[in-house]
Amino acid sequence: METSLIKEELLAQQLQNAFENIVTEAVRKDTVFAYASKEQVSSILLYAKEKLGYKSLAHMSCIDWLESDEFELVYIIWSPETKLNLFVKTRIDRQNPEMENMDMIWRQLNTYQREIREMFGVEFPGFVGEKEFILEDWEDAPPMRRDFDTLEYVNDTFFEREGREDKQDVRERIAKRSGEEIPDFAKKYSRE
Amino acid sequence: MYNDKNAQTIVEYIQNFTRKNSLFMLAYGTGCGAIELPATLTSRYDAERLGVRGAATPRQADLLLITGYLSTKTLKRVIRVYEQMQDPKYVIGFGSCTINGGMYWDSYNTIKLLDKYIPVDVYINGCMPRPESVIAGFKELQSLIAAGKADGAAKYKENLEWYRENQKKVLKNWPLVEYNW
Amino acid sequence: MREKSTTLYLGPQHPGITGNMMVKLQLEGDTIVKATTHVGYLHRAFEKLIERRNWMQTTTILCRFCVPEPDPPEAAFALAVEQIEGREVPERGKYLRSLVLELARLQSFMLWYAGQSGSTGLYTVGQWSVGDRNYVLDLFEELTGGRIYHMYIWPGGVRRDIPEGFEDKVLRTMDYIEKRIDDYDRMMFDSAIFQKRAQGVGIITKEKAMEWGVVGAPLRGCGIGHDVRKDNPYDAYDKLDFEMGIFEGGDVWARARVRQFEIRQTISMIRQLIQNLPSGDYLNKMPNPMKWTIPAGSAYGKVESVRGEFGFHVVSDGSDKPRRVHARGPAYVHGVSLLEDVLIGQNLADVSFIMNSLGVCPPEIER
Amino acid sequence: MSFFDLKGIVRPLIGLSQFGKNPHTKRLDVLGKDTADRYRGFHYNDLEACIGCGNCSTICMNGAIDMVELAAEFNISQAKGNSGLRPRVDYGRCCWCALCVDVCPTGSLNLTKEYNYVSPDPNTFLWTPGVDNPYGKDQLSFVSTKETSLMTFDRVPMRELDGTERVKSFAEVVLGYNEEEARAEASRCISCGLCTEVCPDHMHIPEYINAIARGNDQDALRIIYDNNPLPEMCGKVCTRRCEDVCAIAVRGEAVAIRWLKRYATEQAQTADLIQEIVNPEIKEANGYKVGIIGAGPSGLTAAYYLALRGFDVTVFEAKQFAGGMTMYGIPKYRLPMDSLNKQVSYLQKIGVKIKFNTRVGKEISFDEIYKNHDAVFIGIGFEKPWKLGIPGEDLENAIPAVEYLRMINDGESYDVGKKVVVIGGGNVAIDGARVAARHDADVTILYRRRVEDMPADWEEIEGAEDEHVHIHPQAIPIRIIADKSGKKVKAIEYLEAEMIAEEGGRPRPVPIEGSETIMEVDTVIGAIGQEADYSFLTEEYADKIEVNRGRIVTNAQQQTSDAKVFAGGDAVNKTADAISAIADGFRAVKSIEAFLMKK
Repeated sequence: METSLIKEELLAQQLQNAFENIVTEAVRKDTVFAYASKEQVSSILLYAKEKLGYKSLAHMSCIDWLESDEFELVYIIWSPETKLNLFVKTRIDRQNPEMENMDMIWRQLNTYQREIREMFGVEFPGFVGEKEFILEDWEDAPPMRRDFDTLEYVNDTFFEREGREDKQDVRERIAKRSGEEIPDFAKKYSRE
Repeated sequence: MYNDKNAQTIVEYIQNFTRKNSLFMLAYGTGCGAIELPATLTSRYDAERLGVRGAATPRQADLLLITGYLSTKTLKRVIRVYEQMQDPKYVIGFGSCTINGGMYWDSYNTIKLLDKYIPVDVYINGCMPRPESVIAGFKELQSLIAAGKADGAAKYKENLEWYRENQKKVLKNWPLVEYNW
Repeated sequence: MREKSTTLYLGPQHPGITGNMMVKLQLEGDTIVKATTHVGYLHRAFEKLIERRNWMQTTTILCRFCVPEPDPPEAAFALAVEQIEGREVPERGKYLRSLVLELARLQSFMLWYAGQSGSTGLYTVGQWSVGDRNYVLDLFEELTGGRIYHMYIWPGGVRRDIPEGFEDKVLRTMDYIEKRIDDYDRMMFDSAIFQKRAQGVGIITKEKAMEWGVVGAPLRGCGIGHDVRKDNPYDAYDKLDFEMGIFEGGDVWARARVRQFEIRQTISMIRQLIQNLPSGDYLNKMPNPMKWTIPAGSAYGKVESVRGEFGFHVVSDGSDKPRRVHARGPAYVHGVSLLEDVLIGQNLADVSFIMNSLGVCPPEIER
Repeated sequence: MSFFDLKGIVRPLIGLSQFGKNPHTKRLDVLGKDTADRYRGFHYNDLEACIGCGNCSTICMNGAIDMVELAAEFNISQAKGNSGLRPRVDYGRCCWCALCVDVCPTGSLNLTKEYNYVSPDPNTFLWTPGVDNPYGKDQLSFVSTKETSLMTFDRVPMRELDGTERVKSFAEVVLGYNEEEARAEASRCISCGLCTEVCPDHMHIPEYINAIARGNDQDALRIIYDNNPLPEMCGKVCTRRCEDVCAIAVRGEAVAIRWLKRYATEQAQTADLIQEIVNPEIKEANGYKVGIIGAGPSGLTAAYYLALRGFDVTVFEAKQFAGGMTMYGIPKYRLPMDSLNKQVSYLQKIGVKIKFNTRVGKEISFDEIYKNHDAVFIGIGFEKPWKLGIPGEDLENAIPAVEYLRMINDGESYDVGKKVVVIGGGNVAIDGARVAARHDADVTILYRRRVEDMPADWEEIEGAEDEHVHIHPQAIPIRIIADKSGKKVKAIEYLEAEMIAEEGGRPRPVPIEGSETIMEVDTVIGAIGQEADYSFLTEEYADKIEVNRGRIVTNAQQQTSDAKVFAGGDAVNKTADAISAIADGFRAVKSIEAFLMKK
């Protein structure tokens, strides 16, 4: 497997040479990761687009890492020549999420940024685009954030059909029938 | 027959007979079940032989198909469309999603129980319902109409307050227009 | 004299619109000067729901991403998971996957025939092609147990082996459909109405295409030959003999020609797949689905759907549930910013015609 | 293109070619009756084959499947290993993905071809498969097979020493799972919990297996110690009735619950480590004293949990080591001595006092224990072997198996000679045979019934066969023949038997007349059962504590007819395995606590 990653290693090296303080990794066939700081992303994307031929933006994604209080933004770009996917990843502060507006590099980023702004609450200063994209009259927290509990919202807002209240839990029933007492610390390993 | 309290008068009978045999359904694909509608209406299943065919605008339509889940954003439009439709009007709910939320039961953006927001005359089982099921649904609706039991629209008018209350629970910031049907 | 400008809302309830979405048009006469798309009528929050589903359960919700063609999402997700996990797919599994993907492409092409011709008023083609599409759906029913939602492609292979006598049925159906396509073409492509409506309408220039991220048939209709099946071959596509349809012009006509060419390629591919179907396992089985964890990592799995590149960005944090599954459908690119741009200067009557040719599929945009 | 395009106008007329052809439109009366053989329609559940494990309910991402109790008329089995619940499907939720079918361990849940249902009433979409559509049985389409199931029906094989290698020493035969194997095996479990009811001790099996599957071995150990203080012993020699009712075992091999427990316990190699990992909460001393007779599984269990609850516990053990039958009755290739001693020394660390070499009735009187303690627990076990009841069994080389095993385990030597016969079919008999095989003897087991009737574990029987032990089923020994000196065994005579089926009972061996056979042997080892020795109970107590048919009579809380005296283990229950003894001990702890704290 390792021997076949020549193209990928080359791209990783090229980026490494062009930028300081970035970490690159040839992960697997057709895939290269570049971890950069928030400020570097636009110059890396421009460099890859203009100099290395990564002309096509495949994807932009946002991941909520609630545990470390960060959002991870991932730009996936693709080159028609080398046919590699380059992932440019950066992490931004979750409390005050802001990212550079880049819809002048690729027009489609406009759509992605609109969605991420709405779903995660990440702001893109200087970005023009209608505020409402998918949702309408949404007053709650941005729904794709991990601390937004969709089930709780559903229970508060919508109805559920009656007639299913007599359901039972198999494990509880067995424990009750046999007199087993499951200690509290073990319950997290019980079936959901 | 004439002693039966539920028996229809001749006029009602003729009315229902004509209504059931020309159901114009509104071309509004509200959800994924709409993908089986082309198949239902075209040559293999040919729902048109039951008198079911498309209508372009709400005011010409008798039948509103809620083809699966309804997001809250669409619900707003559906209510509007439904209220614009002229009597007699009927609603068919497609698939699991309209009955108890279906596979989007825990989604923050779809309603779960359709009958809390607009009256539904027939539910079709499936996710999504096959054309055969859809045709079975049409037939069921026709028999309900013939028996004079498809009275969803009347129910809606009677219980408008209750429906409005439920609708307002999910639809914020929307001045609900009163139509003079 | 300057005509007064009108604002027109096209959709969400409109017989011509491709699904449940809305385009707000600024018109001068019947020429569009500004178009704004409004989506979100079909937002079901898949990506939120997947946070609550484990890996196995995720595979069954995915096909609902895009209704006209439910298999590419399954395949793209499976590819991404396989990349993270390093799971190998048996050869037969790869072939069966490609077979399903091509059959899905075929039925989607037939639906496109109906939509594209229907929006010019040629309803007969729609009656034929949607009626005949049922024969492909019958094949699906036999293979996967469902007409529309198959839930057939799993990480590691496919769910069930093909039933007895299935190969023959596929070949017979292909013979029939191949014959019928010629009829559709005579009806549609030879029709003066269609030709006049399609030529020079909805032009995307070559330069713009790459810049705006156009994919699939619209890209190949601009004379640029990219296809995920050729560029980054997945499943069994590196062993198949097929060609991309590349046509110049960038208008609706060119895009229609691409599809006209590729539906025949698809039929030939299905024949090749059936003829070369290897024996052996069809699934590299995952462990107990309730305890199936995927090592931490991320991947972008992409396949070529009928409308273009369909990708999934899958992130795992090592637990039994995906951290993030983010879909990128071709309509996401075509249906929002590109559509707004292409519609400028077009006729009001051509809106649904252009939307059909771009393959705008709202459920895929808002998920 | 010219304005007048003739071709463009004429070609579409091709549509007329379809004129007069037979349409492919389906007639309304046949509509919906020709679905494919694999169609995913409504569910059908075979109510009898279903064990109510609830796996379908767990996998359903739509929360469509509830486990519910059905009406009495359906006669749903409430036996152990069957939850008595059956799935009910909400078709207002179902998406027909059929994952429930693919994870059903028994294969009772399948989908049918039926899919058509329309109704004006949304409350009628709640169906109990198999009840609401009994006709579904004949319309099965998307079915669960072993091949397509997502369950793993094959167990991760346990690595063992080779048969010829084994007989050379007393090294442990089973090598244990390594981490990778344990994770793979643990992940086969579906966490239904049906097994916990069958376990006499109701161990929290799904929880600790799940902990192992998730890589938290230490949590697993903590969960195990919640109600079993001798898990390492159980992990090696438990009779594991849990595996008999495992949901996976209906169609495949049960999850190796015992080996997984063993794996978890291997994470703590010393007593100190056990204490560090388990880190139990020890309550403040409450001043009550409890005396425990016999340091077998039941006694040690009672001692451990009483100590944790703040009681002052003293255990009186007649022998040099603790463990009772598990120490002296189980050969070391199954349960190494270090393993038991490690567990016992952990108990001692917690505060259990054990007085070794103190036989009650000899070194200390029962009266003294009774008077000096607030409560007494008797866990003396069965150490006196039953007699074979055939002539010649008092000869020098005729020895009971428990006695033989005790001598070997104690390090004494006993020469069995070249040819050995073991009488009996239980685990003790197999143990005796396999130990003798390790002393280079040619061993034959004589058993009255068939091999499949043997009460011993099948793994043990297979193990014995691997070690070239001959098993002679349907053989009834009638006498042991002495040699010329009249002291030693020379041969054994037995009758062949045939199995006669009896009405309502299991087949009974009936000797075949004239089939007497004589086999020359050097040693006869008898292993047909043991009994308790109650000689320590003086008359005064023998009256108070009721003994019936060799067993102490207790109530469900292990209390004897003397309120202050509790009992457990082999001397009380008939199942005669270590885990039942542990369960008795655990139950006794609760009732001793209730009894004393109430005062």
